[in-house]
Amino acid sequence: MVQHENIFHPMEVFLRKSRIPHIWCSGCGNGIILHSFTEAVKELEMDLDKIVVVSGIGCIGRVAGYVNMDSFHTTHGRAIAFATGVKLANPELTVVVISGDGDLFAIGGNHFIHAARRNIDIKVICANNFNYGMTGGQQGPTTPLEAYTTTSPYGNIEHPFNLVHLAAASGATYVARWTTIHVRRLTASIQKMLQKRGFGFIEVISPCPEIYGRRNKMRTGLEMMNWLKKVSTIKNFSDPAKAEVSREKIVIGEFVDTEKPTFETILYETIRWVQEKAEQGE
Amino acid sequence: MTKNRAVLTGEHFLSGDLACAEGALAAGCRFFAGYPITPATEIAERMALRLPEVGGIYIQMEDELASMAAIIGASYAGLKSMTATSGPGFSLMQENIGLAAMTEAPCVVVNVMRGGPSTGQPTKPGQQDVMQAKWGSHGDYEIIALSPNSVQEAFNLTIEAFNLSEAYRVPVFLLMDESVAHMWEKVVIPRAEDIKLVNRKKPSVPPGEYAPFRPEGDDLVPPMACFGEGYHFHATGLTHDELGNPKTDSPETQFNLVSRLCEKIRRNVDKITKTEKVMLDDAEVAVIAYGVVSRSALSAVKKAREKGIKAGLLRLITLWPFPERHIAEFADRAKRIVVPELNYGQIVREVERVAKNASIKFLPKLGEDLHTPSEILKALEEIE
Amino acid sequence: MNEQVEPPQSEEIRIGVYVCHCGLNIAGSVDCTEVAKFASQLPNVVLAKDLRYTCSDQGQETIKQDIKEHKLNRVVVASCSPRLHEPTFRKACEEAGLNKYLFEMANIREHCSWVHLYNRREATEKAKELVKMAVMRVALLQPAIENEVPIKPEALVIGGGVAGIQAALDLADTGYNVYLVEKAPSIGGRMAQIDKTFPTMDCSICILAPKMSDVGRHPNIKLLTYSEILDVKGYIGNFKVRVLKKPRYVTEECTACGDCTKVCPMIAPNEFDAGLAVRHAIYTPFAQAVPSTYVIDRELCLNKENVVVCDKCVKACERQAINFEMKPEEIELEVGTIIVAIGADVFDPSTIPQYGYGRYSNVITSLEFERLINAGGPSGGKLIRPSDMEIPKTVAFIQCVGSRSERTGKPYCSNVCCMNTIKDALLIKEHWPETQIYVFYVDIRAFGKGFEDLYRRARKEGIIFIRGLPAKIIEDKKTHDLWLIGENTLQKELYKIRVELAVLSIGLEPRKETELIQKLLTLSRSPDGFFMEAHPKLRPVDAATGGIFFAGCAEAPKDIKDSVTQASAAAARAGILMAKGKVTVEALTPMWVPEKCKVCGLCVKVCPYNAIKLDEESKKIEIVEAACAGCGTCGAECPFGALVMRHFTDEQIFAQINAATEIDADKKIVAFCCNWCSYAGADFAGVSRMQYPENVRIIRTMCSGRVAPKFIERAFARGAAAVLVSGCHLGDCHYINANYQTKKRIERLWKKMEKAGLNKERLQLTWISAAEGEKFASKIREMQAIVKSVTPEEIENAKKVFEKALEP
Amino acid sequence: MPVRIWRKPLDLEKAKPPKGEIHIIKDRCKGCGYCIEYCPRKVLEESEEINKRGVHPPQVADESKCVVCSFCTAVCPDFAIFVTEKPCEGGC
Repeated sequence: MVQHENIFHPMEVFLRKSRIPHIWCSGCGNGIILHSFTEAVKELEMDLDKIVVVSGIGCIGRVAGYVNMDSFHTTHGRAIAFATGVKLANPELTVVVISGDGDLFAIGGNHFIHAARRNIDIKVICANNFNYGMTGGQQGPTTPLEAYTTTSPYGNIEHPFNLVHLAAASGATYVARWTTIHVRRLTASIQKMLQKRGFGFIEVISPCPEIYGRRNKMRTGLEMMNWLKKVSTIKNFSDPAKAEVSREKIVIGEFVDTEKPTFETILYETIRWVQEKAEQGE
Repeated sequence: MTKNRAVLTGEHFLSGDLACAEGALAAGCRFFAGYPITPATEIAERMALRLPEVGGIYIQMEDELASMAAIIGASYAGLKSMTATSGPGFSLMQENIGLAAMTEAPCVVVNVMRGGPSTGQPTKPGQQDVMQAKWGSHGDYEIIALSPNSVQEAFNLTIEAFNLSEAYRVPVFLLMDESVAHMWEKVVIPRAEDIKLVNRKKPSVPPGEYAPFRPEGDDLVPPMACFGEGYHFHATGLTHDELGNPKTDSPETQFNLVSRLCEKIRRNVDKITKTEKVMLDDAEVAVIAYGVVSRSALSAVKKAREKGIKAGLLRLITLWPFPERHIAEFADRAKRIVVPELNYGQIVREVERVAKNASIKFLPKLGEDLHTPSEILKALEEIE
Repeated sequence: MNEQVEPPQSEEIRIGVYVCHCGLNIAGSVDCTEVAKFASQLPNVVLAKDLRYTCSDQGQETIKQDIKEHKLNRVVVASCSPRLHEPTFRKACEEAGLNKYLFEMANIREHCSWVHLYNRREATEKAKELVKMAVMRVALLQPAIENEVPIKPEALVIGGGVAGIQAALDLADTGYNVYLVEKAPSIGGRMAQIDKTFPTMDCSICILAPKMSDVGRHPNIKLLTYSEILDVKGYIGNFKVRVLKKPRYVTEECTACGDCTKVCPMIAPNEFDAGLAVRHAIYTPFAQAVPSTYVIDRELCLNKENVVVCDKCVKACERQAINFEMKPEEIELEVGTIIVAIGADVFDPSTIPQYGYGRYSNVITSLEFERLINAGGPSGGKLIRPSDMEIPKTVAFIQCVGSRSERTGKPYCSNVCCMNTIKDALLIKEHWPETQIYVFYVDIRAFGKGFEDLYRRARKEGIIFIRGLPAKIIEDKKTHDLWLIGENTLQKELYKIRVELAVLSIGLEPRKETELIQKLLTLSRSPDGFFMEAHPKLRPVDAATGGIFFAGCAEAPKDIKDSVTQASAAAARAGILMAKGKVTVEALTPMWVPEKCKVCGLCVKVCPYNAIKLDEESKKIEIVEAACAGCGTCGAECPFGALVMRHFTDEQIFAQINAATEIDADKKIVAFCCNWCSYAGADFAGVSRMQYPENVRIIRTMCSGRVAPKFIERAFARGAAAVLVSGCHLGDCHYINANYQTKKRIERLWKKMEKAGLNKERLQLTWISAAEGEKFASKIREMQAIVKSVTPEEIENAKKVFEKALEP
Repeated sequence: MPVRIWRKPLDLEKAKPPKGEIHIIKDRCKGCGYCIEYCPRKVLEESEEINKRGVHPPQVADESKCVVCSFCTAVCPDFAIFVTEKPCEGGC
């Protein structure tokens, strides 16, 4: 066990060194998601100048500030709309939105379903920790029924979203769900999404021991991670509508992997066509 | 050399909306994100038709606030970008306008004002969003707002708006009355080379040393790197230091940032603000007006002169920052100022603030009913 | 329901009896002419003869002519065991136009002459009574048409060694679909591990690999490696087999390039190399493996449950062939025939402390030797001493380690070790000529073609053969050399020889899975634990159970040549069934008598094959002919006689009991033996000439489950001294679990006898398998004490208690 | 009994599975315990020492067992641990 000063953590090349260590709680899954994302970028040997990470508001929102790439931390829920502007303005960029379940599917839900519908070439990674962590643990669009949060003190009475079903139904061409304990598969899945053209969505169920776990009988990160390990079953390309997420069972895996012309491809195709016609017209 | 389809040099007969769109194209705008809303829809339609011809991007987003977010994204990706809306959309955009101000993203927002509040009178003119333009989003920040009173000016001021937004890295609003937007007039589009365009300052230092929010020179405006240029910079709506990293626990960082965001406009008021002075030098009574109302005011002042009343007109072209000096110059002399507005008292409050010892007569009009020259003339006559 | 051929009621019963001399086998201790003369007086007997060889062609001709001339409609042959020649004589009757179910045999050889060699008079009396039992039964036999069962033209081969491979190839080449199920990740079995083969010194894998790839590519062979048999249901021609296909976690995309195994961090001893070399968690057992797809050993791999911890192989695999989500699959196969070729395990010599295997590093087994001498093995073909990796100058081979020895519980000869040692010795001489080689043997068994001159060549090369296995091996701690101390029994002198390497020529033993396969296919095992063939000489590759055949070491230790020969034989035998496409099944299924049936469902409960469907509303029973195996358990269970067991009706068995207990029943033992195990056990006692008292009369039923309590009660009612009921061992029953019913019924009868004050010992229940001749003989001897101790009152008492059983 | 494997394979040295050297940036650790729990070879254990954050960072219990699968690095939320492969002694 050695503490060399000059040996750097392999991922530090991809991080904004000055900002590490990050602000997330002990055991929070966001760090694992960030590591998995940077690992995927490393494996693909991507050009760091051509990646833009956009994040919304919430714990995971801070992730944009931790990557050594062009990044933007938008207002709550607007990451995907902002990313749309970036991607269309410069389609050469790989635009990755990393945000939370509340940001993407509560306030930002409208932008998510439309971006998926348009199949614009944006990659979305959702850190789903079942609640609004940053603001102290309120119920969110994915909070399981009967779960306790600060704004559902008597147990959550709302039926949560099935995110992969929502993404698939909206038209995303790559949809997958993993958990932070299946980090190797998550990295492989992110790699696959990054290499694929079109709207990609990966839901990562991640532990939030300090805020969510504390109120739902899983006080430590280990308890949550072991729970994830116990209840997850992999059913690749099964019906996303039946991809259950409950206390007893979480269905993970890749659900959609299809090809569909992307929004910006058709747009730039049209522009080229319009300009050609205009030139002939002269 | 293929024809520069962005600048349709020559005379045209256009509406305010269309002229605005052509102005944007001429100014180098290559990204428009919008959402249909009367009376601004025609701008979007024109952009949808014309942008592809110049290799630009038109996208109709799912709502106005998405459009606002998108144009900030496009701006940070290196394109001059614009959106156009009306009252209700403008309200929706306020949070992201704040984000644009905070992250100093150059962009242009056209607000074709209609009767308000709420759904109000979608097809009727109104000047009721003027204060919202200045104070709409939360927190202290400064913006620039221009007000055209003719179709030709709609074209010119849109170009001016882009230049100002690039120069000062700030959202610039074009507050156009519905009447101007929907009236058709002759528009002369000059040759491309005659149009002065301003582009954002680019960083002069290599990526290692670049601080995205450190101003360069005395205009307090930081040079702007864009995504994909290898600067690996971070920008955030959180209070941030010059490096762009979040710094929400330091009063000093907050003060420096917010004060700079405001000072970079306040310090350059004279360079930014524009008005049109008509017979003001010897005027003993004046009219201060903007937008479509200034056209009635002009004829009223002429009639007054015919009647021997020394009347003058100050037409505000720049609403924000408020051209105080232009008023102060004649306010002591003129002492009597008539302020006709299509609202229930907004710019008149600024005039009262500036021309303290002048007696100010406010002429409100709401809903279709524009001020007639005779009404303004009567006010000029009766005012003591 | 197959139709019942009804004989004209008024037809007069005309029985012909033939008493066979069988050379001197019967005539030696039974007066056949006297028995024939006695038979001629029996009811309905119109003709009785004694012939020297009834089973010979002219013997059968005599029977056929008599049937025609004397219009015989029943035939009894008193000769050997029906298990041997019943099919022969039945065919003869059929050729003479007589329905083959109107024929009965009296076993006066294995059950009489051979076991009572020295008292001719009692043997002759017993022979007469056995003939009378047969005659009384034959009179009541009814003709029957055998049911035909379709044979599915698909075969299952269990075990992918050289035998399995050969059988599969032969069947596939004949045109049948073959499923080859192999437990290991690759086929090849034991032969793939061997370096050279004897006597031809071919390179083993070189001659095996082409066959292996043929199997891999054959359109008719579906290869199921890394798979196990879960369950087998059904019967000849219609086996339903459930196979568990364990996940390889590598898909067919794999091109066996080996990139993955290079990066895999986990290592373990490679079973294929007998642990002498290492393999990784993702591996292929050997280079020529078929299928070549790699396999992941999830026990060793870091990735447990469904969490992928280490994905080095996934990243290294360019064809993305690794998939940790593969799940075990259960496959349902429907096949007509099964060939069991599961091979054999090698004996583990560490149970012989004197040889120090497991403690002395330079004591190796012949299998380890094969891997060391193999060019593809861990030492690249160099025979090295494990202690210092040097090539030994003196080598000793020790024969019969775990063979031909009572102490290790392996009394049989493993057939291959002698020749294997001679081959290995020659191999050493070939590479390192000056090596001094000793072979310690008991008897060199070089019996095969070309074996003797290999042996002579070995002696010519100067290999010293010493007759007398070392009693003890002592290791010299420093040099790790070995002292072998023993007695040269030919020269009657002790030896103490120092060698640098000792090779234990280990024997072969039944696979540990033999137990499971035996239960699944209801097979039986010979005393040495290997599978028991239907008949050692006449049906060497058939199993007693129809449609199942053996090949290779599963049936007994043998070399490659014999295994391949047996494999082709088994394939041919299976081919016969599948070519015919149908097989006639003995007409032993029950006939339902609606009037007597109370629809109580007792029969449904006991049927091992749930071949009886009970329909509540319509109050009807339906017997699924195809599924019924004819064990008779239902017939015995039905208290109302609503199920008549064809060819083993109650009346027929009563007739035999009556005949057996007519004269001095109070000295007699009436024995009910099941056809597959105990009757065969009694035959085995006869074949082995085991002598036992002659006061036992054996009545054959298909299964001990057929023995209804009323038969036993009838025997006691008739004054029998004692009754013996014997079946297959529990769990080995040919009809799955029918013998459990026997146990229940006998226990109930014991309680009844105790309550009635009878001596419970007079009714004996025992389990005797086909190989336990000795157990049968000693049981009869042991029961003499009971027969002697029975007093006349006890006989009368039992008669009174069970007299109700006398009514028809 | 079938073949019982008891001997040390002859080519064990040649196989040379990778050996890992574990680097722990103690002050970044927030004590979540993931690396200790999920290391498939149980190489890490909780140390007695307290770091700047008042938690027990991991320490190496038995470095010889590490085969550089690097799952500790993958599952550490705080970039506080990573593994480098030790050059094999005596050349590979």
